[in-house]
Amino acid sequence: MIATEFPLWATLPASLLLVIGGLLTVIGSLGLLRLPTFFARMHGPSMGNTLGTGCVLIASMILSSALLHRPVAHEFIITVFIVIVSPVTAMLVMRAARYRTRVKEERRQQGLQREQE
Amino acid sequence: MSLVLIVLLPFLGSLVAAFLPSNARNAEAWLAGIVAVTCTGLVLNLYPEVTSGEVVRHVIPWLPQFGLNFHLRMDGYAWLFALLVSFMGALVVLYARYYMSAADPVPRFFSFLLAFMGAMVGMVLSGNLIQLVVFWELTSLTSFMLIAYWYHLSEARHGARTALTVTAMGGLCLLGGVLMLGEVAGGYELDRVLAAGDQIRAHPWYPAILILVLLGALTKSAQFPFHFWLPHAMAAPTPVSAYLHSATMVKAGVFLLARLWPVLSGTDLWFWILCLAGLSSLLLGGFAAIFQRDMKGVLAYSTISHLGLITLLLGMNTRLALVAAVFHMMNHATFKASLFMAAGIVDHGTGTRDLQRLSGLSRAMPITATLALVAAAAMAGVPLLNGFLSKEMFFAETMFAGEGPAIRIGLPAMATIAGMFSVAYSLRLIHQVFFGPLAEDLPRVPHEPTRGMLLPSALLVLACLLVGIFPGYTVGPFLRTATQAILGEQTPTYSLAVWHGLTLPLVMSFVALLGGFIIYLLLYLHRRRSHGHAPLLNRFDGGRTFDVVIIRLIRAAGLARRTIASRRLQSQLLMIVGIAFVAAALVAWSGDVHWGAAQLSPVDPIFALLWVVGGACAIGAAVQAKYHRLAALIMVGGTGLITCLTFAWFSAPDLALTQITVEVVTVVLILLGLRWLPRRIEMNDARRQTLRAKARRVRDGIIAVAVGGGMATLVFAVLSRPRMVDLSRFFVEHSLPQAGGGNVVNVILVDFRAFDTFGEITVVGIVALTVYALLRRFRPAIESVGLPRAQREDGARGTQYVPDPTELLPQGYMMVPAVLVRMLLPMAGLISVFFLLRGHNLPGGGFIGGLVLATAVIVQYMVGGAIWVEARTRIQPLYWIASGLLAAGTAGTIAWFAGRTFLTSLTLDLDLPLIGAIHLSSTLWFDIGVYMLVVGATVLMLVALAHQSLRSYRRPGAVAQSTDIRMDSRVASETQEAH
Amino acid sequence: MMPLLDGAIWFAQFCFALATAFAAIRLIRGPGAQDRVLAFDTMYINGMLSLLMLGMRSSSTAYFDMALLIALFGFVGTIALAKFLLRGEVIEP
Amino acid sequence: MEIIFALAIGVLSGSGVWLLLRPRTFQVIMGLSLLAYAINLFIFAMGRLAIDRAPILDPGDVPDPTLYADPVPQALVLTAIVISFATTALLLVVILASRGLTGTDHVDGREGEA
Amino acid sequence: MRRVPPIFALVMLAMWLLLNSSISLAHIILGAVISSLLLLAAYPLRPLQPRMRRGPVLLRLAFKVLIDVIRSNIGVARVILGLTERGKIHSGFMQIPLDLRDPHGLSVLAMIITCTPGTVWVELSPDRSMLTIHVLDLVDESEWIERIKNRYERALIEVFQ
Amino acid sequence: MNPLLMHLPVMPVAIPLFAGAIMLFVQDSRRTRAFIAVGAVLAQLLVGALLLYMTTDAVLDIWPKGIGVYSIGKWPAPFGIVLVVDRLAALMLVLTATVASAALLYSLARWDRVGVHYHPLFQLLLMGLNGAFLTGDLFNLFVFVEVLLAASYGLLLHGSGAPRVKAGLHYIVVNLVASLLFLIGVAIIYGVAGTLNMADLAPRAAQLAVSDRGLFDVGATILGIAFLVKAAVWPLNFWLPMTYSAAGAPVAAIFSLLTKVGVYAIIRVGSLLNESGVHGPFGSDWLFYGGIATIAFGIIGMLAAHHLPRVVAYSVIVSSGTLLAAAGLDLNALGAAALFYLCVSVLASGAFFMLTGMTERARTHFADSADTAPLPAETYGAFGSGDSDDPMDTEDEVGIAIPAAMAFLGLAFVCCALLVAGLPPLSGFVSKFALLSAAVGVAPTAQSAVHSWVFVVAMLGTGLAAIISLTRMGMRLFWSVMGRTTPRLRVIEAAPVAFLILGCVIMTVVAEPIMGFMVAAAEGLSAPQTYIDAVLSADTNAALAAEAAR
Ligand code: NA
Ligand code: NA
Repeated sequence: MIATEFPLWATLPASLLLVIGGLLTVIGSLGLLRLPTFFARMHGPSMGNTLGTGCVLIASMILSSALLHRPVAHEFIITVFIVIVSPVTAMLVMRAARYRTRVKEERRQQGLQREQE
Repeated sequence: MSLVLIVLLPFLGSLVAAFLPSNARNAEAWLAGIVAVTCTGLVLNLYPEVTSGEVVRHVIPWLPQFGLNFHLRMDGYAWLFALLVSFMGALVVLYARYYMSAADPVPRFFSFLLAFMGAMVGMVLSGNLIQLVVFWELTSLTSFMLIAYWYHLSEARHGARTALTVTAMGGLCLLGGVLMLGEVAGGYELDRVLAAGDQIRAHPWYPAILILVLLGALTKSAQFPFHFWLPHAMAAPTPVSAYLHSATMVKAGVFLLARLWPVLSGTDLWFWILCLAGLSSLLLGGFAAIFQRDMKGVLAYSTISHLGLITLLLGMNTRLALVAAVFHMMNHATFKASLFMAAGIVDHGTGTRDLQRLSGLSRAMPITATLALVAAAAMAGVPLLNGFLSKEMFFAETMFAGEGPAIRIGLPAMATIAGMFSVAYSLRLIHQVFFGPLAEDLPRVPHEPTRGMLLPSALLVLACLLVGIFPGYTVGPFLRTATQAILGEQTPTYSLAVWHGLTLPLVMSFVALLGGFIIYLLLYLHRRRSHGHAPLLNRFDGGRTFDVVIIRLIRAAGLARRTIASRRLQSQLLMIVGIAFVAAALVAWSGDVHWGAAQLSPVDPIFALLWVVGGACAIGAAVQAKYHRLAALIMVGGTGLITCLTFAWFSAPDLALTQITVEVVTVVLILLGLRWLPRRIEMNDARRQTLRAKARRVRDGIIAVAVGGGMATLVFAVLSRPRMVDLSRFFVEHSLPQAGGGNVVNVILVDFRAFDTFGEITVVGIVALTVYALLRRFRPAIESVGLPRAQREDGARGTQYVPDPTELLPQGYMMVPAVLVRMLLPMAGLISVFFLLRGHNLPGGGFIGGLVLATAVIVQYMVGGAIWVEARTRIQPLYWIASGLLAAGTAGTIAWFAGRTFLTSLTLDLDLPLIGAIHLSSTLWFDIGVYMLVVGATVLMLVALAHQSLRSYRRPGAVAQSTDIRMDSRVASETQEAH
Repeated sequence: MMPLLDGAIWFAQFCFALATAFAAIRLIRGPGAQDRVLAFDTMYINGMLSLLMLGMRSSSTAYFDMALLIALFGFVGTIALAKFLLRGEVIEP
Repeated sequence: MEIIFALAIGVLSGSGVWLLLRPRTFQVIMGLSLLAYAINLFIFAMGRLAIDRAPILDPGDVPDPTLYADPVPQALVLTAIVISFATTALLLVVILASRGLTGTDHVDGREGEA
Repeated sequence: MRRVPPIFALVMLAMWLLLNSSISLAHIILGAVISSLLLLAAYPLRPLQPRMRRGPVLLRLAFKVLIDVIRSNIGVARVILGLTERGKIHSGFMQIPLDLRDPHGLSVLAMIITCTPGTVWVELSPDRSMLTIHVLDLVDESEWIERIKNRYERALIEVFQ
Repeated sequence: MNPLLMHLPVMPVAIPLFAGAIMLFVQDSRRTRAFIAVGAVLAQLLVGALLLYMTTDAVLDIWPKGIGVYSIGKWPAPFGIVLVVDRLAALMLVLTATVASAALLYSLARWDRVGVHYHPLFQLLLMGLNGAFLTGDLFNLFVFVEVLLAASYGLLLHGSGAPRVKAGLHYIVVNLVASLLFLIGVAIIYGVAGTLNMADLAPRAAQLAVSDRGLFDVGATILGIAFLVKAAVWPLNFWLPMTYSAAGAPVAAIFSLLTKVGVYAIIRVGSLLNESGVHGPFGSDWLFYGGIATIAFGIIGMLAAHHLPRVVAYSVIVSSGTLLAAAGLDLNALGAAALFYLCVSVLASGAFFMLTGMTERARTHFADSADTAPLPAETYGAFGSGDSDDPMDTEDEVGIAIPAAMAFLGLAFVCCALLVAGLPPLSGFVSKFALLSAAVGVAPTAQSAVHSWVFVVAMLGTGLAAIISLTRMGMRLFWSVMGRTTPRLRVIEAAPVAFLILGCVIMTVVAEPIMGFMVAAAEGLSAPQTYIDAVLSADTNAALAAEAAR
């Protein structure tokens, strides 16, 4: 599969990080399915966002550096972007969800009132 | 040369006439008269040549590739007709000068009259059958205009239309026939065709040729069953009727039949068709003429009858009959034109042409009465007038027309009966108009017309008399020249004498005279008050049938249009998809498409899993798109992501990059649009439950599955075949050394096939301009004009929220996102420049870079709001687009200055101190053009959509009042000032 | 030692594909629009990780750019969707 | 892999065609989007499938075309993606205009049968 | 006069060099030119510039956050996989009073909270004094308040205010 | 070669591009925009004429075989994109520029002001058209077709309003689907034959393995269907009448060229594929059947239509059908006539659409006479209602003097009607005659003599239908009882119509050299080896070798 030979110092930590990253991410996404409410589900994917991605990026840095025989760190930019960007998404999605559940609840209660009258 | 003049002069005259002032009655008449007289003179001048048997010609090459030359050819027969047309034209012009009212806009009249004359002469002189058809159709067109001269009258319009439709249809048939004739004869030249008679008659196409040519001739000559247009054409001004509908145009059909007589005649088919058509016209026309109320109606039906007589003669397949036919053509022209003129004089003098109202006019207008009497007598076939002579010949010919008792006895009998009709209607015409007590209640007081109006009629009557009394001296030589031109050596001997002894034809003539008198007497006694319709025939009104046919045709066409075409988009798409599928399937099936033999790669379960996701998203989108648009959009986005991964998987990084950026922008774009598509409420729609709706869904489902299967099959068929490497070999080999780029895909885009990219960015630019233009006139759906429900319900930024361009950060929940997203802007800019600059060697390029920058700008709009952003910066997307196009264009043209072709890449290697070697290429300039255009176009489209919200902001609560928005930041600055 | 790295890469990639599938299930099932938006965002992140894995598999740095773009712009779609849910329009006046 | 690729295109085009034949404008635009994916993958497939062979050359590489994925279909797909992006944008705006002017989101501008 | 914090320009330049994986002079010059042009062009849309002091504090904070992220990842994984002792989790909203007012500081706090699985930033009151967060495994509110105020907010106030 | 002459083939693309781009910078000055637009169009006309001249035998020293090949970039033919100027392409360029200059001038009267960006879109449409006619590459053809379609969307929607938007929606969706088919076809052809160059396609298709033939044919078929949608063949043309009648008059006029792009592509690709023995849908019986069905549909539509723009739109369908049927019958024999017909029909429908713009205004001027007239002419007599027993009605037998404006409109209408119906004396008849003559000529030799006769009957039928329909329309427009106010006729609107009609007149008068050119162009189509050789052996190969040597 991989044409290039990597030195051991790169292979071992990279493999470990990849396995951890993969597991964290898949567990996080599993949370999307398993957790009961939307607000609880919000927490699942952030596992993949943070540590999962971090592991993979570090693994990538190690492997690229080994490949090119010099330190490669451009994966760091991805980390920066993810860190900057994820609060924006989280805040807006959260707020939208709050608004929608509130409205839904209000409607439900209006409906109940109307039924009572 | 004079031949050309004869044809050309009338057309020139027509052109001049059209530009004369509308009240220049005299100038017009002088012009037309001079033209007609000159033509007559020119024709007469050619008599010596023609009578010696010579054929005068003039050939101008025109379309030799198709054997088509402008060929004027005058032999004796053509000469006779040319004379008829031009001389009669001169008389009619004189007559018309006095007939047309001073208030009539005569330029149009004389212009078309002259054009008609030219067309008629051209037709007669055509030495080429196609050219003949051209002039033939021209006579139809000019006669259409002349009939409709008084187009404010509904009969005029209707009559003109009927005439045109029938005769033009005949003309088309004639064209078809002539084309076949030319094919068989090996050319369209009349001489060639005339020489190929035997060949043509023996050819298997002969019946078709004959029928087509006869359709042309019979419609033009108003023969049964196409006769009906002629009476309707009487709505034309009387000079027109006299000229076209008696003397010239209706003769075109029989003229042609005689012209082609040596080629087409002599067969049974010819005999039967022409005899039946001619006889029917002869009898029916005569019969119907008896009962008309309108003077011109009588004359029109009489014309049908007389033309029937000529047709019948032509159909008899004997040479003497042909001579008689040609003779009667001349005679009929003289007396009928004269009668029309008389009818016009009566109409003019009294204000009516109604036979029942008119009476005793011989007291008021004796000269007219005399002239009409003589002409009518000629029409009735009274001895010592020209009509008598040709009718005598006709009677004689009927007896030898064919074998068998039915024909031998029947035909003469019929001819005699027709003669009776002729006598009867002539008698009626004269008696009811000119005899009896003078009518009192006429619209005008009857009076004799001016001499100018009488003169033409008088000349014609004189001709009737002269020919009738001295046929051998007057018409004899001309007739001989004419018939010799047709029959050549085989011209029969005949004698033109008033007295041939007491022959059977003479007896028939007298029987006809007597019988006609009796018929009129009976009619006069019993049916004084005619309704203008002939008994028995009333139900078979050709004109009405024609109208019904036309209307039925139009209705049927409407019905057919609705049946075979749909204006529904779904049907159209179904057609396209279905036909493409069926056609491809048929070809595949007949071409035996099967899998190739290339080795397949092993399945990777991860990839399979990804496409389970992608497929599920696609199907989910298909299911949800009607009521849950947002869900469908998200699912389509999911499919797009998987597509992007697939590109990346199979070694297409540029594609993956482009796909993902386009994907994001598309989602934003459609979301911007969803704001203006009001929600669809899912309800238990009864219409969805009907059997038809269900059937349709099943059908569409089957089609969808079939198309999907077909596409999969095609893809697999290709994938299982070995790859074609020729093109990629060239690109891979030349990419680095000669184009200077390592990323072959990008090199293809900006160098090898830069022209594609050139077009592609133009498309993007065009679309942006269109979107912008369309949104300027955007009228949103009423339900969506107000603030979105979410904003009304969510108190955080209430309905009265006013964006403040001076505030540094948005208040409330948007504050933190604004801080972060604004921080991202320069970084995104950096990334976009990065992609732009490195595209040539690694994935990237102007398009991706441009989309990155555009997206970064759009996100600023999302967090800051349109007004805030535009108050702080002026983005001029249009200029970006224009600059992008110009940059790409100049990158192309710059090569010209190096003597290279468009879009050839030029490179410049600089070695700068400190920095080192710098490699500049015109492809980078090109890519910068792409970049700028994409930035401009994307921003323009998205922002133009976003700007639609300004209307609800500017008029909170207002409904559908705003009509226009302005694009640039002027809006923002205005609102800024307003606060 | 190569099989180890190969296996790790394959495993991680499989995990990301599976995670994508989980997200897709949530995307299709809903029930709320917010669930779909969240799932969409998750799919993008997982997609980015998959791309990085492809890059590692082929020892190519070309895939890094795609991951970069998703990191930078994957969120744009999400916040547009969220804003649409929240405000009824993506770009307000 | 080929069979999965083919099936993927089949599913995309099937869903796209189904949506294309629906009466609502939004369904049509979604259908066209799906079809565009399908067609892009289709064109791409004409260069056959190649893993780890991105057509990106380094100066030292042997320019052997069989070592690289076919770049031609990739370039064609790029053009096609861009064009379909542009036309989707235009269609969207026309759909909005049509909804506003006709009062319905039916593709024919008037409510037909379901 | 427009003033862009030099630190931001340096970040941009670093990013450019990272992207191009090169520290050649040509790239430094090019990167500097492009970065400054972009920063100038983007300035109108970024009217509020951060004021930062005491960079090292930020580094220490980053290290602390990294530890917290790893810990909470494990915690959330256990919750998802159903490995918690209680079996049923109890998640909910809670409010934290804040002293931090600077938008950039608040942004960094938002990043931290978002990046830590188990907590989500929900809402900041309009006067920026009260933060609502959602916690997946909400056992003891005061513990969370303590953690955010002491571990994160204090350092952020030091840097940004 | 003279450098100006050398770059001439790319000018028809470059000029409108630059004109369009520059116009975007001068948004405020309508005058400047108009000036640039007119200049650009005239320049294109000039360039087109020069190119046409260069393809003729008159100047053998420039392009030896009358085929100019211009490579874009320095890449030789099967690899790079080349522009090929043969007689057919040059003819289409001149035709485009002619109609465009008329339409542009016409639109300056008022039509360009009902929306924004008319002129840039117009120029870019021309760029698309010219590029489509010039390119020698299948995918590049797709791109330029997209350019012209995109611009046509913009121009169709120019001015907005419900009818245009409704029609535009259908038009866009249909064309998007057709474009997808186009892409599928091109892709399969590339996947199987490995080339995109049209000239290169012919030899490659001929050399295909038998097992690949079927798949190639599928690709060619799908491509052909895409072309047929653009060429508006029945039943893929339901969008056309609505679209063309909804567009503004000058836009519709220029649209009359668009269907011809589809026809052009079919003829071009068909000619090359025929050489290889692979037909697909090109040059086959199915093309003929489609053409005949299209003619029939056009006839029905013309008869059924109640508005003049629709009638003209259906006449465009008829002309498309005629061309396809002619191509399907026997392109070698009918080619010259078909090309002549193509030119005439484009000029005629262009003039007619523009005329429609003026008469529609006249109609409103005359208080909607046609609609409020008590009885349409065609009902006269049929149901006894309009038929008067008394022929001596005291209606005024004094004619109506026609104002000059109406006279012009009427005359122009008659000319257009004659052209469309193929009646003498204008070139409509010449083209129809040439087609019929050729069709009759092949009847005895072709194995499908029936086809010839069907074609002849269809052609004659179109003439009849046009007469019936257009007299109805003309009488409604010009002869209804109407007020005596005269519509204001603007020279800038009248002149273009007259210009196009004059073009048709010229084609009648000097038919010989024009037909000679058509014959040569058709010969080029029936013997495409010259084209193939010219493209594949263009001296760009030498240029590349020189480049490599440096
Ligand atoms: Na968190
Ligand atoms: Na978190």
